[in-house]
Amino acid sequence: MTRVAILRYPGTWSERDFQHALSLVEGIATEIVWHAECDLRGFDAAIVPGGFSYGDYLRAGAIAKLSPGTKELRRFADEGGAVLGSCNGFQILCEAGLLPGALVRNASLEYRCDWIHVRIESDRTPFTTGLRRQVLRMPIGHGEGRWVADPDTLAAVEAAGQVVFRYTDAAGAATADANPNGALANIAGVSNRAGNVVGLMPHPERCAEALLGGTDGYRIIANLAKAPHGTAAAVYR
Amino acid sequence: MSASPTISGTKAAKPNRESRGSASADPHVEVGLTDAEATRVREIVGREPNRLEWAMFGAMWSEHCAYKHSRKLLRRLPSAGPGVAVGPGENAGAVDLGDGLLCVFKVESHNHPSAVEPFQGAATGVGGILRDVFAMGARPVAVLNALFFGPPDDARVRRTVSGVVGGISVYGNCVGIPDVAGHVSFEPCFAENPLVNAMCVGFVERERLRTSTGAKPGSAVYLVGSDTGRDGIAGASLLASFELGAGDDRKRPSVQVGNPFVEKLLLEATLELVAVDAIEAVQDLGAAGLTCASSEVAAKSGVGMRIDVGRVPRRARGMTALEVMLSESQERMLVVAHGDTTLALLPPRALADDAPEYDVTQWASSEPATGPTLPRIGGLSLGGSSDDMAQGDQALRETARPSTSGASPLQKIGLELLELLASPAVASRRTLYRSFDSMVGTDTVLGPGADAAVLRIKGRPDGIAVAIDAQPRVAAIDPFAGAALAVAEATRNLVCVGATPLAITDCLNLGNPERPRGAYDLEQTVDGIRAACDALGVPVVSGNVSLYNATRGVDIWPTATIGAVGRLADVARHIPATTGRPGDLVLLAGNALVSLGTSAYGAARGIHEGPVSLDLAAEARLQRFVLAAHAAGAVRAAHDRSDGGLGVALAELAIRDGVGMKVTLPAVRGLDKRVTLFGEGPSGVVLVVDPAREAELRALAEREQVAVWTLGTIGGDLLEVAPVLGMPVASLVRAHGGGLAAALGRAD
Amino acid sequence: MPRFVARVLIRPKAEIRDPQGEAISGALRSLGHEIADVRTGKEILVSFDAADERAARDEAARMGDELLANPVIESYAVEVEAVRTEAHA
Amino acid sequence: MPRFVARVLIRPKAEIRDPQGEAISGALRSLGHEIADVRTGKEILVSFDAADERAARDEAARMGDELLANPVIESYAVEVEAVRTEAHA
Ligand SMILES: Nc1ncnc2c1ncn2[C@@H]1O[C@H](COP(=O)(O)OP(=O)(O)O)[C@@H](O)[C@H]1O
Ligand SMILES: [Mg+2]
Repeated sequence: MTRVAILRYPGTWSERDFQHALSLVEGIATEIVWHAECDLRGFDAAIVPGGFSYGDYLRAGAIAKLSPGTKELRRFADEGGAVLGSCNGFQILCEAGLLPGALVRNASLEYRCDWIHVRIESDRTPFTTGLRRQVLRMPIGHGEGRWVADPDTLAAVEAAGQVVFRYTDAAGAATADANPNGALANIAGVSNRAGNVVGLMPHPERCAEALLGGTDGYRIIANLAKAPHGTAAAVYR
Repeated sequence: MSASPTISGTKAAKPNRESRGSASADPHVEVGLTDAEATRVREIVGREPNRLEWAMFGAMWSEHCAYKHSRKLLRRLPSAGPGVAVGPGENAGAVDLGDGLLCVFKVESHNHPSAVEPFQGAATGVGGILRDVFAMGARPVAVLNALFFGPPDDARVRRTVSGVVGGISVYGNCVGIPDVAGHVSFEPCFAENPLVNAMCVGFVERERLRTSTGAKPGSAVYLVGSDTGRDGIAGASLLASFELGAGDDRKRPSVQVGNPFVEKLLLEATLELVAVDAIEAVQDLGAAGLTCASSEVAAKSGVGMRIDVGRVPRRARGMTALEVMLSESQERMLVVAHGDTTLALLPPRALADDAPEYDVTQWASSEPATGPTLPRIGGLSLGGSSDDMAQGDQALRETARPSTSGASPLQKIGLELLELLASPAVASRRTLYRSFDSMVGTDTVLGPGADAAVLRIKGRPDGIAVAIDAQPRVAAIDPFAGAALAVAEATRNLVCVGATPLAITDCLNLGNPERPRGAYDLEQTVDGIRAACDALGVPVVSGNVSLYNATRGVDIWPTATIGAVGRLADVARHIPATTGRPGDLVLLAGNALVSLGTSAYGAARGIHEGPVSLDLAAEARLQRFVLAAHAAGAVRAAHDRSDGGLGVALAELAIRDGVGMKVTLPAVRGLDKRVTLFGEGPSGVVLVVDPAREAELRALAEREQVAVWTLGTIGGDLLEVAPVLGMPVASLVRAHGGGLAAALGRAD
Repeated sequence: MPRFVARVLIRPKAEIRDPQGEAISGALRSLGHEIADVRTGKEILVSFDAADERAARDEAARMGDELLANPVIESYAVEVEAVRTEAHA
Repeated sequence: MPRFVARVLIRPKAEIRDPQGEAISGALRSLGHEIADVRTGKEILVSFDAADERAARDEAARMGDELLANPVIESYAVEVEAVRTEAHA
């Protein structure tokens, strides 16, 4: 059994969605963990789901980075635990400095809920094993999903292979039209240098069943069942 | 609020509206009560009430809270049925889905606040309807909205549209409830008086259902959620009880600002309180704030309640008791907990320790009412007076509004179709709804864009379908037919995804009921809903009335917004929102007798006239037939014929998958081809079916006495409608997809 | 004409609730800052040419009225500063 | 201790695109204002007690570093003003 913790901040709203999606994967046991009493020891992976952690006032994820849960997450990540942040989770991981760059207001200045495509650029993460070069169709739902960074950071992130997901069209071309929020270089998700911490704006938990219109998200979360227990560090560092 | 406007009641005691705002020494006039009402208040209290008491009665007996003009009429609506678990009168109604699960839902208006401040008005409208549902112990699973604006070429209207859409988006997305379906009208009568109606649907296990009844003597009363501030003192109760007029700005209460994050905390806290079985009674704070919530809980539970106003946590300094009792600060809930419930039992995680700003506070305890010092203020149940105030039954016979029929020069029909597809009445609403999260919760099987939204219920095979509709263009000509057709369309939309209609909720948006025309519209609207409910076998379980929607003395078109909920025994077997497969047959079922009188095509050419046809028995047969055809497994796709008529219905079907079809217009005696193509009328559904099953379907149709025309087959990349048009589907997609953004001047 | 930068500060009116300010208050307190109150607003910096400071101020106030502030819930204040214009394109 | 109001002005770094500023530019131009450029930022007004202006400024800067600005995308400036404190509870 892979033990997966799903972090819940006060305004998180995807925790039960993730729990349900992960329940479809054989070999995964999940637990929703309240951020203030967060102890990730004994877990193999942690998910930071979507939502509006503290109403997303000031900046999405800004207040959440002060939570004890985020501190524990940092410790867990430092020890090599696999961490996936989706949507607000990605925003929190960036605010907390666990991932490079920042997520700012969509270029459209509006929230966008839609189906989009991403191409998987790296399989050096516990979540994308075996998926490199695949184009996946997934939902997004965010108002602050435009990934930005200064030119040096962008260059470094690209060079180190930390770009994990890129917005593309259905054929896998990273065009401006395929970019739903104006993200730099069509970046939809990145990892830390070690590869054990991954953030993405799309919602894999929303496309884990055919009934909901797609199963590409399942391919990402199903990878967790194969994640090496407690030893992600050794593999991905 | 010193010089509050007055409300007129019975004819006999009607104060002169012109005296509105004039300084008056009479305390009851200041709070909007008539002389007759004041006498009644004195009788109830047994002495001369004090200022606070007058203010509380004034708020409770305002049009908004007391339903003076509509209460008697609303009793005409059928509210009983085998599946009804909770009927009208509670925070929301509920139907039984079987195996112990109830579906709770209600629609509500936030028209006047949205006219004053579109963003905050719409946002707090969503907040209010969510609270109505979780006050029942139910977890909200979907929001729907029905919006009515002026023509989109007006800059002010565009600002209103983006404010309203932004407010719904920000609030609903932050709380995390998917917005799955809606309705948008653009008509001149809404230019200065937009309508914002929001509906919420939730689920609750029967034993967790909570209501505002059940408070027991000795139990503690809690106010949970936000602090109380000066915002919106008596705002909803007053604002919604009069026409918006020029020069009243000074009297407007300050705008209420919503905080969806606190709503999310309040939602989780309330549900956790329900889960630990701590709640005896619960009531959200809406119009007239604490006054209304406390008196409703007290009245419905049959107990008194002693409130220490001094213990209410406040946001502003120096607030008076009157301000505290009438504040309409958002995101608050009144909870009566068991006598032995202590604060420690309240879920700390949802509110207290995370957000010290938002404390759970015990501030009073309820006791049996004793002595004359504590007036019992019963919400809707008080006093028996408002019944008598319903306006008289003016026997007005309606004539069609003047119309200017002068058809524009003939154009190629194909171009007319493109124009119609791109027009505000018909074009895709995607540019608006894509800023609403429609997928959070991972239950949305069909979201916005389909005839109805479909939601699964995790852990169960069944699911629900929801739709919301209105027919203001028809109601402008004939309010009875407009209301009835809204019920017909909402339920037909459910049927088009394969769901059996269970019940509806209604929001009556009307003009000034003090004018004969308004009173007539109100009564006709209620009767129209009743007739359709009777014919279609759906009860009304909840609803809302919004009156005084008028601009400079001109009423809006009577607008009954109908939210409908249906059930699918097997949610995986819904009718998908596809075009169908090449080779499939395209049929038209139901009524082919359409006209341009209330059509979108006609409206664009200055035609707006009666008569309106209406055959509710035929509608019921059509709905039964479509459900039977689907049960037989023969339906590949279905689409309701609504705005834009058959031509648009066929085009929208093709647009779904970008696949064309080759069809022939049905020959309808006496109808011109343009009328057949663009005319509108109730009770028509386009079905796409397996060709092998045609005979079987026709037999089913015959049994239900439903007419069926075989129009043609799916395939190719053209929409060919012989003998009038042939258009590439790609151009239909562009017109329909981009039309509204273009009309609104939005980037797309 | 010289170039000016108008700084238009838009704030919710005093009696209007400011949920963002409330959230920031809470967060600052949790960091140990003993603060009394937080209010938030928007700053809009508009660069344009005008005859003189007075004209610039008038122009900025017109922008505030016509577009930048929502008079129902917000008030605004304008500050104007001349900028050196070696290279304004 | 005297009461201060710190005005923390938070602006996106120059190299970060400011779509809101662009949208406002467009709208102002369509209203006939001939403007060169618009940038948007946030204003956060924090009231608190401090020993003196210097202490107040330091405290406000700590708030800026710890929470109010994200250095990846924003810079901030602090202005501090003493307020008369007849009645701060
Ligand atoms: N304001 C809105 N919010 C969300 N969805 C909407 C809104 N307005 C319309 N829709 C969706 O767009 C589709 C078309 O709407 P409409 O033309 O009113 O449908 P119908 O003709 O069946 O009444 C429906 O799926 C509807 O739910
Ligand atoms: Mg409709």
